[in-house]
Amino acid sequence: MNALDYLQFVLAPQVVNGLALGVAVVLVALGLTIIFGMLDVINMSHGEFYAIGAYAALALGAAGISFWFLLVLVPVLMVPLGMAAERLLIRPVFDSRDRHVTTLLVTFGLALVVEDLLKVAFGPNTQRPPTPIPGATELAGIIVPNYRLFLIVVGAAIVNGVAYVVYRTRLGAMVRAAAFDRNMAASLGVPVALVYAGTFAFGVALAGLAGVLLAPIYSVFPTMGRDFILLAFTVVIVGGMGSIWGAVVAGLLLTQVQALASLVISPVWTDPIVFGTMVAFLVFRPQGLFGRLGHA
Amino acid sequence: MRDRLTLSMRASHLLALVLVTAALALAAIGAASGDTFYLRLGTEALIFAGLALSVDLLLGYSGALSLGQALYFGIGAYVSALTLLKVPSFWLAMAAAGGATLIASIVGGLIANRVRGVYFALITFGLAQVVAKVVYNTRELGASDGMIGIPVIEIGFGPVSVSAGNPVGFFLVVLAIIMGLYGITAYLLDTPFGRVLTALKANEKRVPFLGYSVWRARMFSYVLAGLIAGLSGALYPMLRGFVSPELMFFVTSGNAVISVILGGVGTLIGAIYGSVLLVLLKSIIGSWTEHHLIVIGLIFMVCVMFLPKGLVGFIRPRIEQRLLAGAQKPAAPSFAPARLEAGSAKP
Amino acid sequence: MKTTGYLTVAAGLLAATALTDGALAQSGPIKIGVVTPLSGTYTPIGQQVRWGLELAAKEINAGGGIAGRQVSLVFEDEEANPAVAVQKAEKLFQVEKVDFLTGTVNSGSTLAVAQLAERNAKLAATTVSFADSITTDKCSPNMFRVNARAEQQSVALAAWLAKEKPKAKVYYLGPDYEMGRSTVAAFKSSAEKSGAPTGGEVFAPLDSKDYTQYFGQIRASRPQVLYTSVAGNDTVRLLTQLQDFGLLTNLQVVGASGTVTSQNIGAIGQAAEGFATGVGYSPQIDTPENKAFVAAFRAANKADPDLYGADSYGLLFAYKAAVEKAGSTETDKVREALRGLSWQTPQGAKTIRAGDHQAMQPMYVVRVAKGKFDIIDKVDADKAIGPDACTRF
Amino acid sequence: MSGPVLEIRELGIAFGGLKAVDKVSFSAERNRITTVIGPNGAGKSTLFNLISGALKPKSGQLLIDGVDMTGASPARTKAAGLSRSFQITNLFFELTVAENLRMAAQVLEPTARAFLPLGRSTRALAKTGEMLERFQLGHKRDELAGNLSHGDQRRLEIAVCLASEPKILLLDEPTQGMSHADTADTAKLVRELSRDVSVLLIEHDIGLVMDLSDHVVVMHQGRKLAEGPPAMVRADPAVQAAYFGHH
Repeated sequence: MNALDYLQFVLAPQVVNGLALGVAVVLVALGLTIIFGMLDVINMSHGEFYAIGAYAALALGAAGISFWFLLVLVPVLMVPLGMAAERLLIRPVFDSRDRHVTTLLVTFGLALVVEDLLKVAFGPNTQRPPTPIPGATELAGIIVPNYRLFLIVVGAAIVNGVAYVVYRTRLGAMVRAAAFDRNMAASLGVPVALVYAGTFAFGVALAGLAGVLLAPIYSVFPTMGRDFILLAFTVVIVGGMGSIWGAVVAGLLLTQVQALASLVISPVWTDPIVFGTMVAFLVFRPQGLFGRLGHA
Repeated sequence: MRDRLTLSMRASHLLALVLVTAALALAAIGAASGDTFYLRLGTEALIFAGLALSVDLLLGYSGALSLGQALYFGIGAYVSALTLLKVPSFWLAMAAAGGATLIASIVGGLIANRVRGVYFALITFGLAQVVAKVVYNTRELGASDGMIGIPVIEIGFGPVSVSAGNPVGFFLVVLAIIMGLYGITAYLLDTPFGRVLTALKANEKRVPFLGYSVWRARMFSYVLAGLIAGLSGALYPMLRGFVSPELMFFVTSGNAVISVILGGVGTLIGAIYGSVLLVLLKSIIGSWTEHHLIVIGLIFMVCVMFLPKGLVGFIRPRIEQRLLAGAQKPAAPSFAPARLEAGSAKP
Repeated sequence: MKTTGYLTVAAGLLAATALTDGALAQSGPIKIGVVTPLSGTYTPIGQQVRWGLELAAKEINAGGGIAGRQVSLVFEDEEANPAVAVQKAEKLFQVEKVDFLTGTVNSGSTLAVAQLAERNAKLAATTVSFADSITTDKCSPNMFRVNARAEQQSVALAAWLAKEKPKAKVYYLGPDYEMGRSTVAAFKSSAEKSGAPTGGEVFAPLDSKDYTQYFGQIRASRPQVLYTSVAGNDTVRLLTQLQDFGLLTNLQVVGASGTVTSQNIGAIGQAAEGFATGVGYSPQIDTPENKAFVAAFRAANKADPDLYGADSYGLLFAYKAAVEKAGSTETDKVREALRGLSWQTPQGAKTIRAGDHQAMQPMYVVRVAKGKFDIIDKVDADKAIGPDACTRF
Repeated sequence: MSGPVLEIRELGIAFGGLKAVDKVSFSAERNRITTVIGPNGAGKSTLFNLISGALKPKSGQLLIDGVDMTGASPARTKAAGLSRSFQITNLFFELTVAENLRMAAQVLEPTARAFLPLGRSTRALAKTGEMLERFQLGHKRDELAGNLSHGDQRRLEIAVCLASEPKILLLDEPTQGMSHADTADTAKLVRELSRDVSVLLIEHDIGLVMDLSDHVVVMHQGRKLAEGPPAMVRADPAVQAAYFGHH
């Protein structure tokens, strides 16, 4: 392959394609990092909430509801689900001595159950909703499907919206206060229990939204929740727990590293590279790129 | 004996005795009826109980949740298989598997013990994932298919020998080994060293100021756990005649964690009961529905939330009370010299 | 307490199995064990296996059974994990006392179960695993394969490709694990023999989310044909992403038989159009036997049979023929009867080669058109089978 | 052996520009009570963390019994003969009183005994009994440390520190949160202790400090403001201004 071909066909598109995949990973990691950073809860069932969102989009889409409406409807439907999960599963063990391990175990159990329930409800076969925006755009010889362009734009909007809510609004300030010191926040009149449930539900809704957005590209099947989970956890750790911008930078960076690595060396080494990055960060910079939200 | 931890350990020993008695009864019934399947299933449950034991040593005593303990189980199994394919010697295979897991767990420990808590869980998870993937892609190790053709060996104990193909004989051998590993672990946990581990779980930050190296204690328990997992894994190819990369996958690690939670974290014997229980649950539920994950997942969640000490944790305090009542009737023997006992009476 | 509970259960079961031993064994129903993935990633395949076998058992029983005995199927979930498969298979052999075993999907399970069958002196067959090793270097006297193996598939496909697009440049994209690599290697050698140059090859990790990072290399090498051996969800992603990027125009995509199947074709949709593969079965086979089979299968399961369903369906008729020929269900006698056995299936006549226990069968090249597998070429059984490489028996 | 049991020379550490401890030097003499005082935020607890190895100093030197221990880990400073308590009670709350003491006393045993049954560690067990008696905790030996009253917990904490037979004992506000009666008891106890162990104390109760200390070090904004016998320090005008002025 000559150098010009390599640049035009391989490297340049890679940057654009990697951006779309990066946005996908960031969308999944966003809810995870919020729940992790603010509630100090390891949600192992995050991938399954993502799957529920995708299946909801599939089922409701098949029932004739437009994709554009689903972008709003599915996250809204996920909120009560997230609230219920927080109330029934997280809150009872929230104050146990080893919160990390206990919540990790409870949500691990939930993941097992949800995965099997999805199979009972929707069957084991892979399904896929139609691409909402078909066609592709060619820019200077680089082909990009229109839906991926849309995904990049919407992804950026979602990240900015979430960051605005968390960092710039009174609501976000209450959440961050509750994350920093629960008792202090309570004494300042923050309804801590509601904030916690709301934050968890918000994270779950974001997972559901990611499911709606990504289903047309990555298809829908019962075990899809496991797909992103290691990568998403890595993004959260590398970016810094609870840091939204950290998740964005880490998500975009890691997917590019992964993609470029698979071009230069054997693709099978991409997993060790991602894992190696996670280990390196845990050992040398445990607070991640941007440090922990509410604690920085 | 009034020391609480020693008392708990004694209660565990009683439960271990019950288990061994039950196992021997099973062996006797099995031998009498010429059964193969249930004895071999029991053998498998015991082998995986070894893995669960190692998870409990980490989680229940030093407070470190390993989500990738199957890594060492798998390394033990593969090394044992490779050895047996060359030389069909039980002792050589066990020694090789022990040596390999010793080295592997030292390396793994150097990486994983740099972090704590949930990060430890994620690192052990990733470590196992990466190694399993490498095995899955290595043609020399049979890649995704694993390796078959591991011979049925004769296990020599001096003048007597037992065939791994003999269901009763091999069941008893495995029972002895796993209970031996349990015994060694239980012994170590009731020594001053073991108490340092308990202290780590209780309040890790205080430990260095008492003059103990936290890193050394964690490292020791990690390597010990790796070794237990590896030696248990080494028995697997002797029973089943093959190894496959699935032995290292998260399913295997996850099952061990489920076993420990069901049986009771930090009870040691609970890991073994939990493993037997899980095998039993799976085979009972599996015969009426293929959706066993729903049932097992629910039971698991209930245990984590409402029975944090598992089934053994539910039973054991009752045994402890009996033991305590029994011990207080005679002239209250205590580990401290009698003179000090008298001196410490209420002023 | 649970220990005693376990004991009671175990003792009860032991007593029960002891009773059924012997006396009833030769007169009651013939039991066939099915160890197949009913949970996990391979569930859809396990479902086809189950449907195919159940239909065959129903028809055989309606026709008077095997040598006058009814057939009963005993299912166990193997979770696509060899360690579970072996445990469940042992249960079927030892406790259920099945006469014959089938159902394993991934080749690791099939190989491990073959060894178990040997050690239990029973017979087993696979209807799904297509790794060449099962009937070549790791062949077992107790294992039979009634489905086409990888080499049969690639020989048929390569022969068609040489006619359809002579000397076309081929690019290879496989899943990065042993099976994926060997499938690509097998087709590559067939294709290169017939003069097709290689444009390049790349192996993507199993369960890859995004294949777009490989598209650049594919475009740059400007191939006319893309061969892939990915399967299941991976195919859905690969083909739909290729379509999204507009790469499917002027590109003939071909692949392994498991790449596009009735399980994932719905999800792939338009992107599957034109995909061609070498396979042992298509519901479009225009014979009365097949039409009857497809109709019955559809009526029973509300779904079309695919190669797994058809191969599993056919297996029971081979077993029936063998048992009736042997006049017994004894392992040695049935093995002898199965060797060289020819029987009719919806796929055409199949013959089990005595030397390696591999079924020979006519191979089809099918191409997806409007969501159906149209047959576009056929290769005779003896042309596709390849040499007998089993040296154990 | 002669010379001070603890000597620090120009010890310093900064957190992001803020010099929490700035070139502090002093010595603690054998079998004496040395007290560090100063207003909140003067750097007293940070100084303790530097001395006990919880923090590594950016500059300066630390000598325990004449041996350089600069930057050593807590386990190593412990081995060198330094024992410390914490401002906020820091015990193994889920373990019994006796077990808390035995854990601390175990360092008296040779390493090999760590792998022998508990009963073989006779010296540690004897020490445990001795501590139970001395601190009047014998009747509570089997209670969980977490179930003790605050006063008992503070006492147990001192007992734990003492069980390893240290050369120097660092006590961080041992009377914090105690009743008057308990405070007086503790003062008496500390005075008794100083017969066989050197004590370095952080204390807020000025009356107690003046009454108890042989030597006082005053810290202010990370620096050492003054040191000397209690009476001399009390009279120092700089100390008056910086410290007593606030009261």
